[in-house]
Amino acid sequence: MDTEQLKPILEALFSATEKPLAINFIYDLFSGDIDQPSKDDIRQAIHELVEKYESAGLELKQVASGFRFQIRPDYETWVARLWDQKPPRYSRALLETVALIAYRQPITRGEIEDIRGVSVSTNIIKTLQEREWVKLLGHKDLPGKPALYGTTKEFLDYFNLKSLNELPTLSEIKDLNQYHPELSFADKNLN
Amino acid sequence: MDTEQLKPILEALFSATEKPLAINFIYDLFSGDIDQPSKDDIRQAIHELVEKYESAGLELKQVASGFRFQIRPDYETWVARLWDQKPPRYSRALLETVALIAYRQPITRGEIEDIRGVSVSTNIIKTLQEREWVKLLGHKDLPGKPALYGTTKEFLDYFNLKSLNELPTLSEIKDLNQYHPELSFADKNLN
Amino acid sequence: MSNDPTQPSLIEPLMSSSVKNASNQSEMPFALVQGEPLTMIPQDLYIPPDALQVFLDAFEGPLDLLLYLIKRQNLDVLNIPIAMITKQYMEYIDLMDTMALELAAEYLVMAAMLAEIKSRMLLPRPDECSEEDDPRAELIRRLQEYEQFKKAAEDMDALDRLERDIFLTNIEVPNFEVEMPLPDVKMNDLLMAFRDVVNRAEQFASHHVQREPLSVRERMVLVLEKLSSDQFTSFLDFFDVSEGRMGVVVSFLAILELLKESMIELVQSENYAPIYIKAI
Repeated sequence: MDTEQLKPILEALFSATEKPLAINFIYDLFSGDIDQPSKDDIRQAIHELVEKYESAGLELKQVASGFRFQIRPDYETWVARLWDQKPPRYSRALLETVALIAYRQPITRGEIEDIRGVSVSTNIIKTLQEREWVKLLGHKDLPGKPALYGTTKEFLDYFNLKSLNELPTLSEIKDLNQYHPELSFADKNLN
Repeated sequence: MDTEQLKPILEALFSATEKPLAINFIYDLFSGDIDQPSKDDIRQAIHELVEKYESAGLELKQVASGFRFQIRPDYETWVARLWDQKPPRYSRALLETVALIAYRQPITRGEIEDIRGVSVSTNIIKTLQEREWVKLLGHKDLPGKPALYGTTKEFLDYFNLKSLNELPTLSEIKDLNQYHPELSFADKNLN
Repeated sequence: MSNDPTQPSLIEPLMSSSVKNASNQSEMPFALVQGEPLTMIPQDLYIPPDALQVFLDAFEGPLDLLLYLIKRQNLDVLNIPIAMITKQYMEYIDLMDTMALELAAEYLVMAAMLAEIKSRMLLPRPDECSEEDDPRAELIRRLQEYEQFKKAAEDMDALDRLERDIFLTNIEVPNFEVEMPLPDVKMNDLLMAFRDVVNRAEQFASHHVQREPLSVRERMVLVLEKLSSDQFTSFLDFFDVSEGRMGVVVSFLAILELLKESMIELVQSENYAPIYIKAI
């Protein structure tokens, strides 16, 4: 099967499901066929499709678990008019928790609490696990064997990312050495 | 707005919903916009899109109530394989939600959220309504007049029950062991 | 308590020093007070007492409150005038205490930590002190680390994401011979899901899932189904004598329960007149 035959089949597959499809998964779909395409053929066809949709209202996008058709964010305004429901909003507590898990995984709940300075509610962890953004990675060898959490591919898929590397880089912590004790100790506000 | 600007917006709209969109409906979506396209512009853009997708795996097709994207039937074989490979499953959240609706109906979404301790996504309710397991019963006299949900006859039929009374009581469920062949308790394939 | 703006400010002494820094505050997220958006935390104005809880809720904890106080003064985290910040922090804590707001223990721990740092800074220091000796170092480290992740959470919130910026395609699958299968659910899975959710709810106390017999629940649903919201249905229509005494009792309990839960309205024009039921 050549790329030209493969492309419409892939378009049909991507249109039929919301789940991202990985190259390996697509390859397996053709297994047993006499004219089974190679993984390279599939890769090439996908590459051409990505280009084909470059100026369309939908795009073929690579996220963590594979490729999927999605509506280009530029057209979100019009699409939103089709529905009256508001998108879900996430609390700062939830976002800070998931940010810590994403950047510091594997991390325990206690470590999250240390950095945030407040306790993390069970509901937040549960919501994150239910959304399949966060999973249990194991347990830390400490008294009480605290659970270690990490983010999932679904988390990356949700935020339209291919890998954790695509997360915005953490803002730099200013080096404590930049700080001159003699200046700050001149602080006369002690009263 | 010219046809070239209109086309990707229409692609986005048609990809976002399975419902056929009529020209008048699309025209109304733009009402209030400074550069609202005319119905003829919309018709022209749709015409060009139909041509654009002529050899693709999906087609822009006119049906009785308007136009919609649909998968081209030629690719049925492959799409069917997709479903064989990925049998769909319901999430834990959905099962808990439908169980609560069954046992506590009439119940509001807020009450389900209170008991579950996490928010219930609109998609879950939508999926349950589309499956015809859950229906809207009315509204509660509270601010916002929240919707009251209950299960349907189809729900009872699916689970082979004559009435809700045939559902085991909570204390019976709690006493149940792992093994209970007639209720297929050996089955652990979810969760 | 009233929201009268002419009432003297409770926290004016605390706030007045920072009026000039108002512009520096604009990007800080805030909250909703009774549905009305408060785009920024009041700087020099009176905070209505019933907004104080919201004010406190706007912070993700003591580190967040401290960062806010520092930013509001346009200060560098690296160079906190500890005495001033401690004083402001303690004023907030006192105020919240006076208002009898439930104050998380973390806020009090922070207050103790600030007091300790302040007391240590009051002690004479040796001439050549290394930065490790600065009692503020640990606090600064924690503030910086928290600020870093606070920013990371904001950045993450700004990413394009599903349901808000990106929508997945939903394309019709025409009448293929092979229909998309619907997920199969076993009765057991449903029962276990119910058991688990009830067990969990009980662990967190306060909610117990009531146990009216399902026959009453089912009858409640039937009553609702029979009602249409713009019409009145006679009370008597809900009783079927052929169901016997039990059936009548179940109907009666269902109607009482619906009434208690504000799911229906009962109407009677005068004593002994017919009773009607109406949907909400």
